[in-house]
Amino acid sequence: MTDVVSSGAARTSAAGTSLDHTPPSGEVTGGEPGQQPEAGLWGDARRQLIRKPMFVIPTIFVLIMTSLAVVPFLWTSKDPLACTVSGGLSRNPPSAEHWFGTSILGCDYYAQAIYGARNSLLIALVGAIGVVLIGGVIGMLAGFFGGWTDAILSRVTDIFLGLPFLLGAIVFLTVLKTRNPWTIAAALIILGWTVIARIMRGSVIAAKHLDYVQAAKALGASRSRLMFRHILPNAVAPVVVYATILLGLFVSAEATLTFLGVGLQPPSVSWGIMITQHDGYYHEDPFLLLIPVGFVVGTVLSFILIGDALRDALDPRLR
Amino acid sequence: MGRYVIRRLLQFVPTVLGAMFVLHYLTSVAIQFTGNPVRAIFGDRTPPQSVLENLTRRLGLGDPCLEQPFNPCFSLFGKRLDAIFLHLDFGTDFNERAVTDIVAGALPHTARLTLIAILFELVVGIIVGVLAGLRNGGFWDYLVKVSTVLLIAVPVLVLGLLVRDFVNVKFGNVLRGVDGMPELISRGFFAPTWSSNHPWASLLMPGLVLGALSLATVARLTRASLLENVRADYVRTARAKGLASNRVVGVHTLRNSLIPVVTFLGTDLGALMGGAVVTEGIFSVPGIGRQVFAAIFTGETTVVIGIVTMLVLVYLIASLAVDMLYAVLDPRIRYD
Amino acid sequence: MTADVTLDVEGVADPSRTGPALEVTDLQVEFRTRAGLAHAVNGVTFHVDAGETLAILGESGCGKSVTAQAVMGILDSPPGFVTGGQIRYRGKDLLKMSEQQRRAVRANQIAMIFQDALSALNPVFTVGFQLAELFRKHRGMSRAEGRKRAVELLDLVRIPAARQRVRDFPHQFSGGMRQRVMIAMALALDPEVLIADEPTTALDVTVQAQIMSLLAELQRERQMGLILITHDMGVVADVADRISVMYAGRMVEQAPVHEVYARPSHPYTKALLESVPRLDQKGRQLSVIQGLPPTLTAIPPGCAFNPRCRYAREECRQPPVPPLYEVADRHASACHFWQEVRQDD
Amino acid sequence: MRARFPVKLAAAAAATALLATASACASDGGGGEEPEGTTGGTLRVFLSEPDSLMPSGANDSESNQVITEIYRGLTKNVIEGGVENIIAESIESEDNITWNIQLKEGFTFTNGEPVDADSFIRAWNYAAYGPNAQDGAGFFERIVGFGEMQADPPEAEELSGVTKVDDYSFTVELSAPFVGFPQTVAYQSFLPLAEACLADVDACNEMPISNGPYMLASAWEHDVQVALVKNPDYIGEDTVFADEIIMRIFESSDAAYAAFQGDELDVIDQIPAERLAEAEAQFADGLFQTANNSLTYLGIPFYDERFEDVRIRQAFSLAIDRQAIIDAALGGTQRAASGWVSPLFEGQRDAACTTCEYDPERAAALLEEAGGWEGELTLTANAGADHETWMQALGDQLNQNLGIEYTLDVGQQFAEYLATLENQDAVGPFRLGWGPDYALMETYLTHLYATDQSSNYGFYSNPQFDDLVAQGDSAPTEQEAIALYQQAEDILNEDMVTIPLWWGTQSVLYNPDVVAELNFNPIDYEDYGLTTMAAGG
Repeated sequence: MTDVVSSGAARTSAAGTSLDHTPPSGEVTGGEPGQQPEAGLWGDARRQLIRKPMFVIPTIFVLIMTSLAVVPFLWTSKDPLACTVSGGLSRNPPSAEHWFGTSILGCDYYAQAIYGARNSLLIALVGAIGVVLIGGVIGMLAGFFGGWTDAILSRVTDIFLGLPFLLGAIVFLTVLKTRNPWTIAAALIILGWTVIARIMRGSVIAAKHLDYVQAAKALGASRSRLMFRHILPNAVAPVVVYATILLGLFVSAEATLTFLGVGLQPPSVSWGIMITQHDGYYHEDPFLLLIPVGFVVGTVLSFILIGDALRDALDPRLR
Repeated sequence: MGRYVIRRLLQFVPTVLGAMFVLHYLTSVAIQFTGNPVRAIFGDRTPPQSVLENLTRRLGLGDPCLEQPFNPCFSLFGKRLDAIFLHLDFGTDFNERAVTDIVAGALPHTARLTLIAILFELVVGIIVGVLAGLRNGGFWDYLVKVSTVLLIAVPVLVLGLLVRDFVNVKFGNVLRGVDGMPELISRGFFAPTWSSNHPWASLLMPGLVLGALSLATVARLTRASLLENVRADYVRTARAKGLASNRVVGVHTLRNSLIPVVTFLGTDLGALMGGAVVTEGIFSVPGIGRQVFAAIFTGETTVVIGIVTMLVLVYLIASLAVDMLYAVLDPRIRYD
Repeated sequence: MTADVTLDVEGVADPSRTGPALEVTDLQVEFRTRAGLAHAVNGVTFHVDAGETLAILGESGCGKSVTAQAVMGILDSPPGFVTGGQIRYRGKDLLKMSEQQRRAVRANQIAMIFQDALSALNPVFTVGFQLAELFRKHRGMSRAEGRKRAVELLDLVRIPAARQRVRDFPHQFSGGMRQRVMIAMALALDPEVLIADEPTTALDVTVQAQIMSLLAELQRERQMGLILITHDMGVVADVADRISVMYAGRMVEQAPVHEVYARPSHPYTKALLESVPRLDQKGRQLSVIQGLPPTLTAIPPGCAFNPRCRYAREECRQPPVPPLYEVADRHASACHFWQEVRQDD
Repeated sequence: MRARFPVKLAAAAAATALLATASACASDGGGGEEPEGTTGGTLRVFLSEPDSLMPSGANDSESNQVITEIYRGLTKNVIEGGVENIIAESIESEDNITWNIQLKEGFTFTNGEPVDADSFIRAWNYAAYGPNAQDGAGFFERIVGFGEMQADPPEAEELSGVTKVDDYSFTVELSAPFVGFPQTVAYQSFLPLAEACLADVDACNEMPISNGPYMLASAWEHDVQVALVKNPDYIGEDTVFADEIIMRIFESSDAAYAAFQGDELDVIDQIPAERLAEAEAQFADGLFQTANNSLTYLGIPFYDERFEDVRIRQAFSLAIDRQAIIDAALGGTQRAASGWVSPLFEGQRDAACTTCEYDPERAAALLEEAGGWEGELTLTANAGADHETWMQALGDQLNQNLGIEYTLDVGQQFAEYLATLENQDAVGPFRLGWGPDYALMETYLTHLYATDQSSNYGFYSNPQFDDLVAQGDSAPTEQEAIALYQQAEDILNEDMVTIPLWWGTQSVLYNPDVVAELNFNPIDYEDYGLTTMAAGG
């Protein structure tokens, strides 16, 4: 009894049903499996993504926001902190002079929105990177070594997962004396790494049992080689997707923490501070609330859409 | 199954103790660096030293380790564990109200709020998710996708304020002006803030706001997992069996698609209870969120440790319950 | 087989079960995907009579399963669309029916067995529920009646302790038992045509034989038309009456089973046969078919097999596609050079 | 939020005109003008969660609002300023040291116990006793024997300066002369307590055994409400109006304002500053505005030598455009301060401060004369009380007018903040506020500026000031005392001891269908019992 398809790449029967009616689009299985399985995956994803408006538009938006954060002076020549309440400059409506009007303290609201991007995005970025590094390492170790390492790390993960995010972050931030983007990011990292750790652990355990990893192991690959060359590349896609969404959620978290009084403090400039200082005025001057909320919502929305698109592109099951 | 549950319950012990220690340490460090929080009770007026000292001691913050930066205060932690586990004494807040009383007073409100939020996110989230999943790529799908992402993106404080001021106050006032409008609606469902006259009805709007974020997640999860399952072989089998399409979706696809939703709910329960701070504040719901929130700032460590530990426990029990439910939903999973 | 044979008596007695039960004419199916338009089925024609077994043979991706799904009306749509041809059951074109009418045909008149019973059975319901569901929804029976029928069906496919096992979930059965459940499900409403899509591929060799003989036996008893979709030449030889060989969405050869083995008239069929190890030719090297089957988005012009064909000439690389030549009685081949193929041995 | 600086301080009228229109004096019953409005009905008012309903157990304004209605003491603060006797028949002294107190008979607690000399003495001893750690203990420090009760271990359990004469009279001996004693005893720490209350303090806190015109209808529902009904056995002559006062507890004034808009409250005495303009427009016929007695000031760390030169301090004060900050960042809810005593107090003068007017040129000139400013300036305020925004505006002005670069330190919670100030760790001007304890202008002076006083966070010391205040305390009459206190205030001006920023104003919204007239006094804020009800309301 022999499979008539004796030449070419063997397709596993598990995938048979889906491959049966989905025409193969570019051969991804060639070459040495396990060496660079994701090169095809990522390359494929990229080709697919650049054609999707739900990916391209948010990406452009995020790039613009990033440029606000990196080179705000290209966007405005005004100083966001040159404020005065004297002379009726408080809460002016948008005008040619002040595109977004002025804040309650008479600051140029446009300049504040531009410069506010830096702190908001910095917190999100540092937070997300930290979460990926810490959560990634812990999840990787727990998944890879298993046994006692896993038991202990999983309990530690449970502890931090059980702490309510917002309350935990508030406790942590009240302990810290200084409030700057770094400490706020630290709070987000300490409370946020657990989910990544779980995702990573799950992916690593799944990858550990993949045939080619077993094969590499049988061929005597070293632990570190197994981990970094064979397992990590497989586990990285879901982490990237989640981290992208986290970027968005962290932008939102900055606003919430600042609103609750444990975030950034004036005279720093951030979207969260803008919202906090003006949330009570939205009946009289809605633009004071809507402008910073618009920036936050736009950014969060963009990151989530990018994350969604990445997931669709990277998940072979959904192709 | 029994052994599995016992093993999981045993695992709770290190987790709960660990969480308590983290909280104990953080709050101790806070006191070590910021000074005796009891002092703030007296406001601008400096109290007689003896009064301050006596009160500090009575509130359990007299341990000298609280004056040594980074001292982990193990003996104080021991005393706290002893009081809590051997004498069921969770301490008091600065007004010397027992933490157990505070929880007993506040928890029912938060529990109701959470229940409403969960029901809302479940019912609406799943319906919307199914709708979007079945119309994959269509108008409804995009509408659901964009609106759920929007719900996630709008900070809850903004959403809460808008709902309160426009729906509950403005629209509610219109209803309150209508003759013959039942109070349950005009002063219950549309009460401007939580009202003790309608303890359930006036939690509806706060519950919807609280559930909105998770609603979006439930809808997205349902949609994604439905899309995944709709292509499953057994769904094709169901169609080959000549079953009507709503039975194919409602029975054969949905049951499987709910598994990730259930998993999410487990983690969400704890998050909702702990995340209700903002919602409870906006709608003045006397729940535990605002108790902890106030306690953090005033340095009422016993309240923080007591309530947050309880939330951790709720989270753990919920995740255990979810795992059991998981086994019910997916017979392939067996715990032993 | 139990004595309680209420299930099949009516089937056997049905005088209408003669002549072609199912006729598929010039069926065309395409997939509209991001990678482009894929022509999965390009004018497939076949028929199956009551009590007859037709084997559709071909490699993975040649369109066999798509054809089966198109007949059942369970193509995932989008991306799959039937763009032409007719599927006639007892003369009525299924493609012209409403979805509701077609639903009534499924399981009642035409049923299907899937390759991987583990994934084809819903993991979260008991097999009893999944069997009883058919009786409840198509016959309006109560849960209890449905359950009783389910037990009878499990008995019919010789699952031991059927009364207990109806309460089990699919994953609690062995592979062979699971496939028996699958067969029971297909036979439940006593269909006239049964499509079996690679019913034994996922099974151990010993189990494969049991399942095939069970299937053959039930088919004989009930005078069903059986369409056996497979890539396994070995299975075909034992049970099939006729064979249709498919390649890249087309029929390339159709003939009674002995004809095919004796005188394959298409280079592809011939290559397939040569790749099967045979006891009588022990020691001879097995030949393999060079190259890969074509991508359905880019089927080569002319004969689709030409890049892999040792008989291929310039003519084969140009349109039109070779028609089915009548090479003998009830034997057709879509090769310009069928004579050469038949002579060459 | 507990124990913050009481923002909801007393309210009465800033100007006499306001006083006349906005307040109805209900206390003198029969004679003169009948108060507008009627009695009866239910009044639903805003409350934040009180710390305690034990009179000496709290010093927050929320607790005071409830306690004011359910307890009555020797004297009571009244709208016009000053106090009137309630349970005291008389409080008299020859030398301002020994005070003889005669009580009226017939007052009872809600459990039937009589309100007699013992009920006061037991309450005061309880409050002052160190190990009881009562929030209000500090108010007894002027009484002989207080120190002994604070020693560790305590040397006495009772105030040796308080002596019972008979069932309805007792004497109090002070450690130094103090003319303001009758005003002081209006404070809640001096209220009498029933024996049964002290037998079970926790129960008495949840369901007080009180002696006032109102009592709790049911036990305190924490975070939900305190429901008051009229006490049928109350015999005092001070009339109260509403039959029922429901004090609904809200977490924030923002939420309470929503409830008011949605007709869930009849009175709200705290309107979020940001919503004030909107409220003024929407509820014009139910808005009551008046000055209140809070004073917000910028403290000067006298231990920081950069502030040694008085011209620097004056320059800072002159560089601040108080009105602009109030309008922009505080929703117009404050009134620019021009002195150290609230306008509602007898003896206050509008121009007590001569360098509180905005004058950037003079500010810059003074700074230059004093040698300019070097380095960065840190402005400090406590966290969590919305001080960040206006502090930023203030910093902007110093920057603009004096060219001083500033940073804000607004991250410390109140306890830590006070510790910083007490430990002389402040590195620049710091925000503080003050509210009066009793109806005498001295309440703004001694505690804040006298040498080594507990709330003298700037560590200012001027013997001349100390002396003038002491002279005032022992003056034979209140009028003479006030003249001396005013001289003391002039010293503060010369030394520019702190930078007064603004006096509070109170904006109260009420539903005119329910409420006829509100009633405020400078110390106890809104006295809801004295709020008259609209006919048919």
